Amino acid sequence: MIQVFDLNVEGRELFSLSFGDIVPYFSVYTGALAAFVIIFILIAIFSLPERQMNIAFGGDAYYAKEVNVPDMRFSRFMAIACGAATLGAMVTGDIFNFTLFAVMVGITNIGIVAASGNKHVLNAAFQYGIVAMLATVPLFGGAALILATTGSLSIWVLAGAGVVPLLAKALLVLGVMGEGIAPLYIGKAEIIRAQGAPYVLMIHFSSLLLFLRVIEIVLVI
Amino acid sequence: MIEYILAAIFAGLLLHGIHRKVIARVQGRPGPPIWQEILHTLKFLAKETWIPKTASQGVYVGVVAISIGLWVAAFALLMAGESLLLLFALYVLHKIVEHGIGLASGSPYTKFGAIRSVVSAASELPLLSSVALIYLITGSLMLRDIEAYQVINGPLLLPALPAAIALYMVILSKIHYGPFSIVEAKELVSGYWTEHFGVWRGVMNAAFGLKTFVLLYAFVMIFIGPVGVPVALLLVFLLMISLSFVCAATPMLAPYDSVTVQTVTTALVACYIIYLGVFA
Amino acid sequence: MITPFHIGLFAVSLCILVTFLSFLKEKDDLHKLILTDLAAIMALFIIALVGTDLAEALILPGLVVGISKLMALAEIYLVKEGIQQKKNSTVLDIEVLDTAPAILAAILVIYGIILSGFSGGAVAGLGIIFYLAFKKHDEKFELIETVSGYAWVTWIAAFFIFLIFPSQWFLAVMLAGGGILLKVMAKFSLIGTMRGDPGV
Amino acid sequence: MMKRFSIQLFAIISGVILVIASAGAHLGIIAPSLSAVIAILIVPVLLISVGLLFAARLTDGDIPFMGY
Repeated sequence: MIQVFDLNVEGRELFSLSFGDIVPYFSVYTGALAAFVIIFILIAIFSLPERQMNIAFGGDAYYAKEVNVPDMRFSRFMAIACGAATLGAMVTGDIFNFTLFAVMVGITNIGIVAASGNKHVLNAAFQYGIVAMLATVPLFGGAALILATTGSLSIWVLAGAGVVPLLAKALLVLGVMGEGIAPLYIGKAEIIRAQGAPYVLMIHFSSLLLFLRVIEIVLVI
Repeated sequence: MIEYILAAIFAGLLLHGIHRKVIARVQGRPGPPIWQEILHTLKFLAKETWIPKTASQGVYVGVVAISIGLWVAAFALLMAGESLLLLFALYVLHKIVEHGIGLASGSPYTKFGAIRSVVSAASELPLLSSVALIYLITGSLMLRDIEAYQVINGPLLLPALPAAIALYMVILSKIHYGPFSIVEAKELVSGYWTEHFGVWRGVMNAAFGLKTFVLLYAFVMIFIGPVGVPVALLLVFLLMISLSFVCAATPMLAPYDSVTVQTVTTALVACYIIYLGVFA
Repeated sequence: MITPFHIGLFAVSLCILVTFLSFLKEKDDLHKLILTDLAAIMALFIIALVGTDLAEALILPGLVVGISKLMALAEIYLVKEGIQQKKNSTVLDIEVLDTAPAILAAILVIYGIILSGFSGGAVAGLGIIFYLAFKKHDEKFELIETVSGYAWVTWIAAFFIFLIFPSQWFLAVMLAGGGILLKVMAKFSLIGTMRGDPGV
Repeated sequence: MMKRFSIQLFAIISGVILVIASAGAHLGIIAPSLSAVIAILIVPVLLISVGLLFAARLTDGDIPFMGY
């Protein structure tokens, strides 16, 4: 039987922990991603938010936006939760758990920007949230198709067997792209008006890392 | 390790200098001396350094450290012949660095640079498609396996030509003064790193030199194969000059044109991959 | 071969198609919000189609994340549209409502504690609903949340005892039973506080 | 308050660690992967502290906060 690390996709095995057929594992690849997530969680915990410079229209005047402390605390909590969810998605060895973590990242992403009272930001967050909600259909659909065709959701078991239908893989990727906010930045850049570098950065960060992990999953299974 | 890293940073900065020189000569200007970027970096290191009061301090400093750590990791990965997928991941994470640097300071210019960096996320997709194509051809993503494959079957450049073109586009989109470098266009002052000065700028200059070297060396490793360090360095040099010619001859594209070109490249390579998967 | 699974999959795909088409048509934000729930339910349908024990276990977490996302979105919608008008709550003002609930609630809660476990929690919770719904008093959400949180922790701790020290199963059963009693009771009693207080 | 002395300390310690790591990897005492990880973590510290040391002549090693 072919194992994950016989596939020459993601480097050596660093660690694996067997819970029945579900095996959370660290390869060089996922280990590096997880370490990076931890660094970013630390930055989100210890970094103060930026104070954005705004230009007053019609003149040369500019001013720094004030940071509202309770809102900042909420954003920080959500950013840390987002980092934790991303870490979970990096570590897990189960496809359904991965989709759950992806949805959790989606929820916390909405939470991060929700603290901002700015109408434009809330509008963007709402539209984004609707897309993220719709993305649960391909995400769970992909996981369910994998379960239905192979009878297993463990990446460890499915690795190298080549039995997962292409449609399920495509649905997984589509779902992750929907959950991650990054593609929507292009249409909804207003979200940058929300307060704070480490927090809004976390949104972008989590969606990129989810994308990186789903590529690994799709190549392995 | 450290001696190789410092040498690579030096080589990368020298390549930047050569890049500027070639562009200038193509455009009929004398141009700066080729060690200009090295001097630049040293000069920035000796400048007064502070943190803007509006900045998010942790991100402002942390992201600079991350940028250098990221490319040191990529360099170590090349030396160890580790997974190409991980190189792709580090390249994608560089987007976080650009975004983070842009958002950290609170300045509107850098913020625009950061948003443009996200808009040009399409520039990562060609690399993904070339990774996929190489996996399809060699059956492994380990750089050492790819090199071993090339020792037996000859350079990958011809069989994987679309992948090579895609990777060339990727490098082109990360090089300074290129047609795709909308993130540091002059209408945004210096783009995302406008507010990083002094030591931060110097360290980032070093990181970006390392980045250029790593990307070019990865290109040689993946598509030409193991040729020994002197020949590889020569090929890196030639590659850099060809990139400089492209940069000198093309205007900077508008953001949406740039994204369109990158997306179309990805789509073409993806079509080629599907063609290979179905007919070969 | 066409199996019932394929028929079901076809039907669900059709529903998903309808859902997504409705998004193309719909312009109103509130309607979109309601339609997202439809989409989330469709995702659960696909899982349910698999029809194994594992699929059944997957539906609950799927439902939880779906609902929490919907709640977050609804909250954003409320803030975004500024729909937070203050309204005075009105409660029926009858003599018997002042005296009866306390007695009924006491009986139900005691009976629930005797029953214990999930059904006991339900019965006791019903008693607290009676009490909260008909007695005028300040809402103590924090208290209910705290109780609920500790109950949950007890429940989880009981499971750890099951896994790590199986010999202490009786203690674990008692902890889990007590925890779930409190948990269900707290959840139920939240219903009793829903009477349109200002801000909702 | 990052004074000149602590920056010097940082620069020297990180430099020594890096040299030891590389030398160890060459002599086969330290695994190359461990050496690489050490390099990834310590090189940023080295470069930033060396840079601040260069600039210390102007600010006496302080990183003041300045702004609007």
